[in-house]
Amino acid sequence: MEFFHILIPILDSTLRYATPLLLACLAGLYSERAGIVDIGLEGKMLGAAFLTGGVAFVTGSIWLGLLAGVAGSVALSMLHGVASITFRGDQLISGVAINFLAAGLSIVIGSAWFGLGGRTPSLPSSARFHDITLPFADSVANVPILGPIYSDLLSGHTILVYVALIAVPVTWFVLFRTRFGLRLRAAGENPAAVDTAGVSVVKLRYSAIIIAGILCGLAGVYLASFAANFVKDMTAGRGYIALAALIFAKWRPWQAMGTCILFGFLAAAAPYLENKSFMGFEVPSQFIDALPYLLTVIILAGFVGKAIPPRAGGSPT
Amino acid sequence: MNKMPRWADVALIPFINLLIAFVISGIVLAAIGTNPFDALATMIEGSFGSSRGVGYTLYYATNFIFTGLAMAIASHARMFNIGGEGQAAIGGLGVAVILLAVPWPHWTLALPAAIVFGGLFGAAWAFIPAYLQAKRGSHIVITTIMFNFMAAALTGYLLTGPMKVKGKMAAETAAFPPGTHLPTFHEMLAPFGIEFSKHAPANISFLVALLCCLFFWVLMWHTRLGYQIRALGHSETASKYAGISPAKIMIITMLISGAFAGLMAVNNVMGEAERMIHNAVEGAGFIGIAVALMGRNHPIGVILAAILFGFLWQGGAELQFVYGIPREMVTVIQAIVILLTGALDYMVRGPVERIFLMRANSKKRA
Amino acid sequence: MALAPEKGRQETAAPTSPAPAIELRGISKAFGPVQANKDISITVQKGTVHGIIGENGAGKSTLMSILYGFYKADAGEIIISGKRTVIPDSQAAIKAGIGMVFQHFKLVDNFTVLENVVLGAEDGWRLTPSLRKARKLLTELAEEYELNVDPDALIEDLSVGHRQRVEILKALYRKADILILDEPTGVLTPDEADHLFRILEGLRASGKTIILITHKLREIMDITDTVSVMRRGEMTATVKTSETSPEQLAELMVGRKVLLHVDKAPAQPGEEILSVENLVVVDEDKVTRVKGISFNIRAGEILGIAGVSGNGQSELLEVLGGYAKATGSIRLHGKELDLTGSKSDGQSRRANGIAHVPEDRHEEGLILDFEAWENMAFGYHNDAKYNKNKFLMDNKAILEDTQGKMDRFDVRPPNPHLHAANFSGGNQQKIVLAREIERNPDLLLIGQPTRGVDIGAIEFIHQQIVALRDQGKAILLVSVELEEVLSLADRIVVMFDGKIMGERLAGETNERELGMMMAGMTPDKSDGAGA
Amino acid sequence: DPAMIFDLGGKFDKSFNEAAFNGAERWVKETGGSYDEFELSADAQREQVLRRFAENGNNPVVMAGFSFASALETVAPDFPDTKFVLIDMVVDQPNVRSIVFDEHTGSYLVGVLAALASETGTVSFVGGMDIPLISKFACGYAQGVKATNPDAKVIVNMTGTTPSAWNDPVKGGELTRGQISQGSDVVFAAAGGTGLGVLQTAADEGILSVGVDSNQNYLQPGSVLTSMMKRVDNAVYESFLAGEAVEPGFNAMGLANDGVSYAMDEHNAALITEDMIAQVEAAKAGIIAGDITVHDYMSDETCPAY
Ligand SMILES: Nc1ncnc2c1ncn2[C@@H]1O[C@H](COP(=O)(O)OP(=O)(O)OP(=O)(O)O)[C@@H](O)[C@H]1O
Ligand SMILES: Nc1ncnc2c1ncn2[C@@H]1O[C@H](COP(=O)(O)OP(=O)(O)OP(=O)(O)O)[C@@H](O)[C@H]1O
Ligand SMILES: [Mg+2]
Ligand SMILES: [Mg+2]
Repeated sequence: MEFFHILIPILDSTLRYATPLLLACLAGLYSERAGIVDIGLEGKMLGAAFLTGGVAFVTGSIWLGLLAGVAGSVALSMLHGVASITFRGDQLISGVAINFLAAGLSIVIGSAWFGLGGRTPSLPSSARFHDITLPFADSVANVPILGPIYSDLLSGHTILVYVALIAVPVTWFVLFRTRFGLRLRAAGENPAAVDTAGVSVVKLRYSAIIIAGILCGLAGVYLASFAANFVKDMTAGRGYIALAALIFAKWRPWQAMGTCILFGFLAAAAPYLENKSFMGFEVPSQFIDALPYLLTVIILAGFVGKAIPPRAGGSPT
Repeated sequence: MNKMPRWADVALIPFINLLIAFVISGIVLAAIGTNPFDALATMIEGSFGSSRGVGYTLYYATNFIFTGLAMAIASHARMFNIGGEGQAAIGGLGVAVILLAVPWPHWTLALPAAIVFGGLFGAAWAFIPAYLQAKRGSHIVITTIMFNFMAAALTGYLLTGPMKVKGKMAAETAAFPPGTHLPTFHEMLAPFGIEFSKHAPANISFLVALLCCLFFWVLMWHTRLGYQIRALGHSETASKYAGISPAKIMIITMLISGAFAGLMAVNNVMGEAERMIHNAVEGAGFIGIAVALMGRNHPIGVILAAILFGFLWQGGAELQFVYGIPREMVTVIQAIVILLTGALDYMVRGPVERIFLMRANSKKRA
Repeated sequence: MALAPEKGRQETAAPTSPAPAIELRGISKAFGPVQANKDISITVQKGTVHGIIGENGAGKSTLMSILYGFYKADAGEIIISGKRTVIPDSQAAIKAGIGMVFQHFKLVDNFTVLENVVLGAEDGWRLTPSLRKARKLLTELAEEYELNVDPDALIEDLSVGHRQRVEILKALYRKADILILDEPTGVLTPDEADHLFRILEGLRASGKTIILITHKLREIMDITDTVSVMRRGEMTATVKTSETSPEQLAELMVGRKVLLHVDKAPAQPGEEILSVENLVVVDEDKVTRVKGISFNIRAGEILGIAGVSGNGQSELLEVLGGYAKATGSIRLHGKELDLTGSKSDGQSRRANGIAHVPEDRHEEGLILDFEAWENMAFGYHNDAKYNKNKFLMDNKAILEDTQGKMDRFDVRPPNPHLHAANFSGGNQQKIVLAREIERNPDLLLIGQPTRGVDIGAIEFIHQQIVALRDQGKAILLVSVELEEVLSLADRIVVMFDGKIMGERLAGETNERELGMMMAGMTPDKSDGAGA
Repeated sequence: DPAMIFDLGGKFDKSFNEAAFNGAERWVKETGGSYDEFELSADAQREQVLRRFAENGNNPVVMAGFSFASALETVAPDFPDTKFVLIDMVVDQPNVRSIVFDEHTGSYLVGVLAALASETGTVSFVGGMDIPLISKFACGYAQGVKATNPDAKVIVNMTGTTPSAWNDPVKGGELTRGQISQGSDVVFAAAGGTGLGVLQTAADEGILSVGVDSNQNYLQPGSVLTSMMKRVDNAVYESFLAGEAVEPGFNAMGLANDGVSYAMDEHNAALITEDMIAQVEAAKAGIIAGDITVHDYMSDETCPAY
């Protein structure tokens, strides 16, 4: 029971850690399933966080902030699209460039805008998302086991957490149960087939990266709203972890959720492990920080089942 | 297929790309209320106006030559080594280890040792991604990204723990023994009666970098290994037919690539800081991507592109001195350059090619 | 019965002489320097099978790609059943009732047959209903045209023949009235091909119009009603099949009498150079490609391997060339060759005196982005004469060597600094030949020596091969062109399904006999020798 | 004019550099003077900036951050007529004024207040990047807590091990939530930009927080118990005020000379009772008098309190 009382909060924060990862990961999923490799997740998230922080502060409305953030992220997506779809440029390089662009512009514009060295002013609580209490959360709170799980773990998160969770089944349905999904996946596997079938691969891929832009944007919005402002480089590598999660999940929605929650759990549990000797020997916090990357490499190495990316990934139509 | 003369490909296109990049950056500058032309003047003055400015420009350029070559050789084998950042950091570790382990009497002895260890460590950090790509087809871009983060964690651990000097605040190693001090341009040029600022970090590693470029050129276009690397880069199936082992060449190429990146430590760790500082690479690994792209993976191009980015960094600092423009402005320019020379290359190339084709056809008719 | 409507329409349309299904007027298309199509006009009547033949590079695929909206014609117009139609993209083509089966299939390998069929032709935004409908229709088509494939099978698990049926099903599912097949039998085993033709008969019977592109005169004679011949981008003739003969077509195709026989002295076979015993090759996908074959080649003879492509010849070459592993035994001059270990690579093979002209010069034989002189050292880059020392290559030596080879093999243009990609197919092939033949190897492996090569070049290449034989070298010739094997080889083995169907002396056999063996039938000796 | 050099964090790090910035600005406001400034972007620039300002005639040249030590060692002798002020580290040169702060004693005091304010008997600490300086804060804090409430529990977490640990408010917030779930109801953040997330979350979750370096009470009024003020701003202000006359030598800023202190203002007045003030002042007096010795983590890189 004691253990249970530690576990609930850990899982609780796991969920919050996982949210931006999951949103970004699903973004990558749409993009790469359509054959557009996207290592620009980090940049899109950062750009969105910045615009959300700025606009939400200026307008005092998180919803306008959300719009701005998502718009910014989509704009970067479109840049990626123009480069890699229209001009058939190298998708990896384009992704790298977008990460730099966001990192640079957010500060250059930010400093000129607020004169705070790129940081945006703190958002009043009215300009942030608030925790939502699910129905009956309080009444069932003291039901053993299930009570806390529902009212402490599931209930009491911001809307974006639930959006991220709902996005998973939705993504699954879209990809595997709709016409759009079929075509999208085909575009990622063999564009020529889609083309001969009389469907425009270009349109498909653009719509895919726009969806990616929106989801990635939401991830950024989440960060800005949670921290109540934008801080230089505040994505702190989450975009790359999301990328790792995408591979770890072998480009599948449900697995993506599982992986993001696993990575979230590692982060959430780290403080509890930190500076505590673990099974006899000391675990340096750096090791826990690096664990997601290590696991991903192991997966990539094919020791734990092979990760086969969409076949047309990276190749222009 | 050569749709246009070579000079257009190697000179004109990069120039146009650069021009566009500058125009866009100029617009950004104007948008935040700075006259772009004054800004440019300031940057040029600051980076080439004085021997110290030059000293800093070349110091940065030296870093970028190393990382640029690392990126370039990988590209010749059609691999995208985005791991220069981590490889350079680990290279620094190698340099630090050997320079601290031995009480070096003189730099002439220390430098070769540092080169060997920096190279070896960098190569070692590139080996696993290379091996996984070659033998198990794990995408090297992803693995090298992962290894960048792991390098940061590893150096972080060592520099705040085992390798840190007890009682000192900074996450850095002890200073290297005096015997490891590399001659700066000032010390190098004084004998020839050339007065060069005493206070610029540019040092003999610049020559090491140039030698690496020469080595790169010979390797690529005058040795069997280079021939095989290029062949593999162009066609893996053909390489198999020719009895070239793709796996072997991939791994060797990445080892050399990692070594180049690791050698950067000779400049920034040994030559400048004279001790290993936490995350001293400061993004040079990524700039290598831009440098290789602009330099068309050719050593000469790499040198020029590296100097260009050295100019951007030094000039960028100048912009901050004079206008208080945040350093990230340079990151923006860098991003645009990468975008144009890498991803949007065809946007420029296409029209230019068409122009040349038109001229060619009209000649035919005439 | 889903196809009823079209059938109905055909019946009503049939009596009153109907507008032709397709009419092309003055179609022209250039790719930079290449005039792929020059002012081409043809008319194809409804409910007929129209053949188009022509050498590689004649412009057949280009023409069809224009018809299907892949390329935009520089000039000319398209009339579909009486209506002028612009076809900017494949969507328009599909709407116009055109279905295309490409040389290289356009299927999503890890999708099911069903998914591939509905892709792009779904009924609503939800998938399940479309799939249900498709499943029903597929079963109907299956029984009507012998087009049976398992709807739930993944494409990657299907044989080539079945994949092709999926392509046809795709077209029919989209209610295509006009079906274009680009070299459909090139990749098929003979009985698969026969099955295909039965399907086509059925389609014709149900009023569909079929355009069949092929290199194979036999197929033209067998199934087409009319045939058009293309040469170097031009339409040289359109004739009723019943009123023409293979010889006439062949002549129209290449612009002059095809010499079916290379004039060469009878072979004087010497001692045994190569002996292969019980060779087995299993590819990455664990498919056994070569199923225990044995043969030998002696000095001064050309052993021809006939067979439809995909019956193990390529794998055999790859093993001998040193880039595929195998079990069994290969002896060269009685010396065992390493088939799996470190000495089983191309370098060791070359060191052993084996030279190799690969089947696919673009993918294997050449680095298209290398200049001609760099390609001349390709595979021989370790040679002492190309290297100054352990480290440095001797580029000057290579360059001079290249110049000589280009002159002797009449490569045009004889410019060693031109990128391989900028030579035409035939000249690219000459570069490879020059490189390999002038090694004067003990054993020359040569695959599809004249694929995509014009008639002039063919003669030259054949002469070179014979010349090498007469120097007492052993030559292993693999070609899908039966005439070529017959005219060039001294001894012929036929491969089918990874096995050797039989061996004949070139002088003592004929196309019919070999054809049967290529189709997997073993004719009794008398039948063959009789010819 | 004087010159101010900010360390890599940037002058708006809501912390150490920003404190220095505020000091400079205060000087500007009061004297109407002007000064030159530079935000470091690369380690190699330290020496470059120092020289540039010195040659430029700026005097004194003030720099915030221990990392300047080695650069200053080499530069200072070349400019005997220029005065340099180094904050957080000692460089023994005739024209250098070294100012170091007793972060541990200041932290001790806020630790006392935290212990007094805590109802759960569990308090916590969120550090930025895991470096000794931050442990110095943590250790002083822990000692203050334990001294006040021997069986109190102190949870210490560092955000990370790379510089991004200074800029990850989201993780800062999560760490805080984790500590709250372990019972903490007062959290001390010494984590630059990450700290913003800590204070924010503390406010969101209705617990108390303690700011650092500059007075951060105003950031979340009514939620920030106090701030461990490391008066870098004063150090800069006074150096600027003294101008070229600033006198070289070692200068330890402690409780006695208000180099470090706990912040009191209208934003936290309601949170701190007379009785708490009495106790913390007692502790302060005790430390100044030497009756209480606060262990300095830097001295042996160990901490008796955890
Ligand atoms: N995309 C292209 N760009 C440039 N040239 C092309 C292109 N496609 C075809 N060609 C050239 O146009 C000519 C006709 O090619 P096409 O593929 O139509 O010939 P084909 O008759 O189909 O040959 P095969 O029988 O080998 O299929 C050839 O010279 C070919 O090299
Ligand atoms: N797919 C293609 N893309 C671009 N250029 C091509 C393509 N195919 C052929 N070419 C170019 O078109 C020209 C003619 O090529 P092609 O292979 O048709 O020659 P060809 O007419 O077949 O002559 P040959 O009989 O010698 O093969 C060559 O310069 C070749 O490089
Ligand atoms: Mg064709
Ligand atoms: Mg040809």
